[in-house]
Amino acid sequence: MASLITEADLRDRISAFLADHDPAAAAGGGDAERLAFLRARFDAGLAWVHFPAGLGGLGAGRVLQVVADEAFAAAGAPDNRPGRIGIGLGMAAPTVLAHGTPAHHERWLRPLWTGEEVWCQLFSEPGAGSDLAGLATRARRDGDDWVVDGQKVWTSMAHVARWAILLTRTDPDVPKHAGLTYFVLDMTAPGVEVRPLRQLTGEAEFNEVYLTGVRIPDDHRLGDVGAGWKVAQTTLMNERVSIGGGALPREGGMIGVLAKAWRDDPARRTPGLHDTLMRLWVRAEAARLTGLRVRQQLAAGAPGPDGSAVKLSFATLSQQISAAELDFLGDEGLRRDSWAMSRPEEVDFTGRDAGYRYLRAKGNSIEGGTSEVLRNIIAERVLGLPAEPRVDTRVAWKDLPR
Amino acid sequence: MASLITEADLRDRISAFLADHDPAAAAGGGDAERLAFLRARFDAGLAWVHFPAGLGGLGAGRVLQVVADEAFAAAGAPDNRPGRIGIGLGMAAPTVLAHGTPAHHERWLRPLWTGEEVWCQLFSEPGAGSDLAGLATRARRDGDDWVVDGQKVWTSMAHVARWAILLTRTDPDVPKHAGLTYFVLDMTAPGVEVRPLRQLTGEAEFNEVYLTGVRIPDDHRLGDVGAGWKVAQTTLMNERVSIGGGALPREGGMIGVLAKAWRDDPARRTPGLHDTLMRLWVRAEAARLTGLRVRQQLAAGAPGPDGSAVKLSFATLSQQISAAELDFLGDEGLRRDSWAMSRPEEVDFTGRDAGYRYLRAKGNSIEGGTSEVLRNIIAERVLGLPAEPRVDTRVAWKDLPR
Amino acid sequence: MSDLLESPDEVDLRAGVREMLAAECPWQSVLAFVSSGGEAYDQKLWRTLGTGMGLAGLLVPEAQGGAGAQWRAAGVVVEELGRAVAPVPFLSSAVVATTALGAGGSPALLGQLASGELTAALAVPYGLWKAPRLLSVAGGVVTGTVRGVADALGAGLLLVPAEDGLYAVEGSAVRRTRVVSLDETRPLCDLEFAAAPARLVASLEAVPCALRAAATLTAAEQVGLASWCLDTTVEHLKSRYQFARPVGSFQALKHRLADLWVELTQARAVVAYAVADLASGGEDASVAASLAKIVGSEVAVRAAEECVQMHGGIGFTWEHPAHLYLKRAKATSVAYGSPDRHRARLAGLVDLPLEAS
Amino acid sequence: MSDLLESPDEVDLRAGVREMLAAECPWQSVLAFVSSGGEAYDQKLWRTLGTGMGLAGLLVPEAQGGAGAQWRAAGVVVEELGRAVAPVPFLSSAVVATTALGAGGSPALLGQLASGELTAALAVPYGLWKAPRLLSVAGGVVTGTVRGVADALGAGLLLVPAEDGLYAVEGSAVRRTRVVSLDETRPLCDLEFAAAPARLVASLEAVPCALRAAATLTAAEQVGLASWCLDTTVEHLKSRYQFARPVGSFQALKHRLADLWVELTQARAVVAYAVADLASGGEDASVAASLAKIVGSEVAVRAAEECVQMHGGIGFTWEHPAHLYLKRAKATSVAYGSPDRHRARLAGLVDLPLEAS
Repeated sequence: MASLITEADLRDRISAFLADHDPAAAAGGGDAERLAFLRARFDAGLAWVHFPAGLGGLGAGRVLQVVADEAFAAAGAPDNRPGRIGIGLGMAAPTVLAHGTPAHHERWLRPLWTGEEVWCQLFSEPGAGSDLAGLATRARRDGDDWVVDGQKVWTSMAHVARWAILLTRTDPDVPKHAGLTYFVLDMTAPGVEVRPLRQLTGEAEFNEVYLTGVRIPDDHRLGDVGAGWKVAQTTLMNERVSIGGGALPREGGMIGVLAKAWRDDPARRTPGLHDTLMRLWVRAEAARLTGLRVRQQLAAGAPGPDGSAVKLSFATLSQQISAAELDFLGDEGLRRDSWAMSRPEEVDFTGRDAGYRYLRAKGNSIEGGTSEVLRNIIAERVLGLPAEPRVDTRVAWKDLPR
Repeated sequence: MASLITEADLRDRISAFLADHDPAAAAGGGDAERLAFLRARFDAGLAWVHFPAGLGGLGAGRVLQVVADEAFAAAGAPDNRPGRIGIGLGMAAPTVLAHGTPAHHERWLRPLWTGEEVWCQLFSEPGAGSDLAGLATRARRDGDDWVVDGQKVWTSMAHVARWAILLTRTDPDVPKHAGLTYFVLDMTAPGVEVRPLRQLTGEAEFNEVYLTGVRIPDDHRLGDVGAGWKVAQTTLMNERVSIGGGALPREGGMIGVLAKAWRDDPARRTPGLHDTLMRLWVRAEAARLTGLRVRQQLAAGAPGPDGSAVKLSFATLSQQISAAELDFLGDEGLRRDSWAMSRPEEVDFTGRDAGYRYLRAKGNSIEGGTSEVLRNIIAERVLGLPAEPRVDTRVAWKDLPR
Repeated sequence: MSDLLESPDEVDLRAGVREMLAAECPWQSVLAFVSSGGEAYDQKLWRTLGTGMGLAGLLVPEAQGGAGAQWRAAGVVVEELGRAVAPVPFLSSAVVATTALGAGGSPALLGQLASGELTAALAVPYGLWKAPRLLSVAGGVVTGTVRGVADALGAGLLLVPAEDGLYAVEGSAVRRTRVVSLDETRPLCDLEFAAAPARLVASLEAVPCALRAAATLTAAEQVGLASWCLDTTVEHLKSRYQFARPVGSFQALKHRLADLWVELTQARAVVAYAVADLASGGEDASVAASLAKIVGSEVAVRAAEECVQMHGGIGFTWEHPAHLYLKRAKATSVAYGSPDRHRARLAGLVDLPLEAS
Repeated sequence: MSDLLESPDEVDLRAGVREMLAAECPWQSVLAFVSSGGEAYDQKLWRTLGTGMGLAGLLVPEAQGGAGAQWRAAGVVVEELGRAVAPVPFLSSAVVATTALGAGGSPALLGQLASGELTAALAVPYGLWKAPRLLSVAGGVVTGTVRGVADALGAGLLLVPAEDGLYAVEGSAVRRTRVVSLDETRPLCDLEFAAAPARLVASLEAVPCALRAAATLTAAEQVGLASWCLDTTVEHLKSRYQFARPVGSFQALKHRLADLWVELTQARAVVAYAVADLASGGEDASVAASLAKIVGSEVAVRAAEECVQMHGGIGFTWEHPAHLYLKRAKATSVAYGSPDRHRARLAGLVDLPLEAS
């Protein structure tokens, strides 16, 4: 095994790069300057340093990514707006890297990382949520192409995406996990229709995507025909890792909003609400420390299952804290800023009103794997408890009750 | 349908009976006087008035039982110590009545009701708790007798019982519900061994009962061979009805103990504990009102499923309230009266120390059907949610994994 | 002890209201109402319900043109309206405002309310749980502001508690600013009285009684709301398949719904007791009202939250009715005193004070 | 930021202690200890652990014959002792009393404690969470009572906080009355000092530090205790069949255990932080200690309660070890301040007061 890049090496390379490419000018310039800077950073292997050389990385340890990101940020360099391209960075890229051909890598990874091309994920369907492997979107082979028909849902960024990772059923006559195939879909192809999906907050972060006779060249397939479930595991595993989230200071998240409300408004305080506040503060701090410990485990190269605890408790806490805030605000909490349908690209838990937080938080236990599915995973994979009797794994997909 | 006895009729009969049988003398006399009074009450049909005439009743409506009990209590008459013979009254008697022969009725019901003969219930086994139908105690036919071998557990009153209702497996080659047969067992028969079962409070309310080559005459069978499950349903249905419990005044139960502790000791009060106290007070009062409503439904001849709510919430509440009491008492709550092994015949939730309540309450969600089983029953029978996939109902009992 | 069971008349009333609402107020029309966001309440529905069925005058004495019915009947109606999250001012006008006017209220006014042609709102914040802030009236005009009043936007008349009594102010004489409300099925508005002409219509005596009734009947509404959520969730889980099984066969969901059913069963008993106690003159009415409001609020919010969660993604969308119930549940939990406020009040009523006396 | 992961040395220490306890302190022997009800602690086990493994002096500086180890090591030991509900005075003597003596404590005394031959107990109630009540010493003797002291029954020395410092009193000079304790694995006793000879051994300075360490390390004990409960319950549910399925395949139980695992995972992180913070000198030590004691108490009680419940009838019997853990869990939740007390303290520390300042 080749020796890995050290932190000192990396810092040297970054310094050299920054000497050649003025970060401030790139940040202060227009889109073109910004993009040129990001492309150069990619080409220098300083984009995602744990990716292979030539594909934006240096084959370095994953730990060093933090070093690179912090160094560029400290230098005032423009970033690739990671909040906007999270699906590409977190899910599509590792999957393309692991299952794509060199031509795929060459075509897709650079514009993905620079943010020139936004990606979205076409997995969930109205009839296949928790049971993703039960999906029905059909892909049929036709010459060198595949023809796809079906409906996907809960697709964030679909309305601005250039590419999608797409999971389809290519063989309904075998058990459900065996009949899936994984593609990269051109979102500008004829037959792709994107409709906003309005959610209970009034806005539409997500979309429904209708696929009608959409042609995908076989060359855009990732992995073998029928191996889609295996390929999708790469995507989903990376989703779970990335949900571990950033390191926040104490009171850095939603609990900080509640704590501020409490401090700002002594007249609303009651003993009962104080008890609730303190219970939530403790749980939020416990969750935060757990997140720190998970990051230390990752950094030490010993990722454990504790990340599941982070996602599960995040959902519970965001719901409980936002509910407590409404309880604290009383009458004033019944006032919202707006019900207008907008198309936000990020969830803003600390900037909006209390009603938004309460409502939006309801999605945290549904999106990215419901809390129920997560509890099943913890019970079976972490604790080793036995699976329930399964009735769906040995029957041809087409014969399953639905 | 013959016209039922009216309340006025019943009151007349009771007055007439009391004119002939001095209740005060019976109560003040010895065991013999007391027993004579109770036997006379039985023979007058004033024992359980909804039982048939000749078997201690008048074929009256179930509602009128309250009238009779209150009238006798008001007159100062001795009662049959119902707390001691609850299993006989609540479970054995309705089963014997429904599935026994006239000879059975004649032999067993009167001494059961007067308390001369205590009954116990031999259903649960170490390997068959929630899954009662999976029980293993074997009964084999031998001439006019059955020979029983096995072990039963959680048998209250077994050490003082004269008779037991007993559920056995008579055919292991059929699915589990089909191979059961129901008997009345003479607890003095050779081969019956009763051992106290010490519980985490230190005492032993319950017993283990070992059955080794115990002979039961076929004449003591209730229901057909193989029909034991159906007969047991009568027993269990009556258990659930009887658990609905008596009408308590506000703060009549364990919550009253906690409320008194709170009132008596201002120095221990904190805002956090106050919130807990009030939440529990509210839930206890809600449970109490639910119990009253259940009684009104029963009295109106329209029993609903609400009784299940009473049992489930009783278990939860007794645990939460007793835990809160320990939290309130702090250091003082860590002192117990005794760990001595005694053999109490009743649970005394209001007379003992806080540690006893905390520990004993743990049993409330296990005994008489676990809270988990009760939730299944509510979900399936009340809400109509579908059953889980079953793997145990079509296989011969002997072939089931265990 | 109060009778906690429903009478045959009440059973009939419930069936009638439910049938009408099924026809006139399906959730699609509530969603359309909320999505359009312009109206104060559903006027067509209110005409059918208030005038057509005569429910506007349910609690108004027969002498004043009402039905002279009992609180128990109002409880049945409110519960059904809660099941339908119906956007009509029954609770605010036919219960709260009508009660605030009291026995001594103007017969003409009560008659107008009974007919359903006029609706009134008590000009207090929706979350009020103790004595209202009193406005000042001098020279026949009132000045001041009240924030966040329920159903005041479409009310013909606002009833203003002032130092020397309850005053009536024409809705048109008040500057009313619609609030973008968490619960748009019952929008709030801010009131600004700028020397608005006001006439004395009743004493303040009946106002505490109106607030007690408001808390109690809001709890009835919450029971109806929670019932809908539970029923709808159960139906969804029976028909939704994942992993080739109905989702309702998964035990973790079954147990949560069983617990919810227990809580709802208890709330039903508590509300029955509280409404019956209002009806009987109510020596225990304050305890019962607080109890009901606590238990009702908790079960409504929990039922609505479980309804959203157990519907999965679909329950998170605007096009599914679950959010209408979630928002109503959360808003009603604040209305007329949150559980936290009522627990504090209850502590005083049942001699379980936090502080040493 | 503190390192929240275990070092290789700590991993080794854990393995060593666990192995020893598996051999010398199986639950059967703890149950026998509790059932006999006579001893103050398991003396044979303490000799092995305290003297044999040298753990009595873990926190005593090397100069005084101890191991001079870090708090983190003590955390590992205490956690393993919690897993075994071991009836030994490690926490009370080798942690709390040793810390209370502080850096200025008599070297001879520390040496005796380090050897394990002498155990000491800080003469304060087990539930103490704020400054101790101070006894009066005059003319070299102390008089007064202290109720409910942990591990004082077998202690050779009692450390008595008095106005002018910490005094040592020989155990034999004190009237000690054993309390029938909820947790008989760590029995309490009442102390009556009747003019008992007392000698000044340290200042009171280190007492708050000792109490903070007590709360923090009790949380470590609770994490160990909860781990045992979770592990044991999982193993039971894998092997127990009902309805021809392992009971652990029932989803409702799986979900509850998943939630418990999340809570335990969090408690582990919090305790790691709090112990590391003690070790580092601890500017955040009071916050961390309160946090740990709250989270540890909650998870321990919940884990023990679920352990009893999920074992069904067998978990309710004396012959199964679950009750040993239940009683220890509940007692430790009171020890050194209940969660309720620590939440109130925390509110002050993090500027979230109940009252307006």
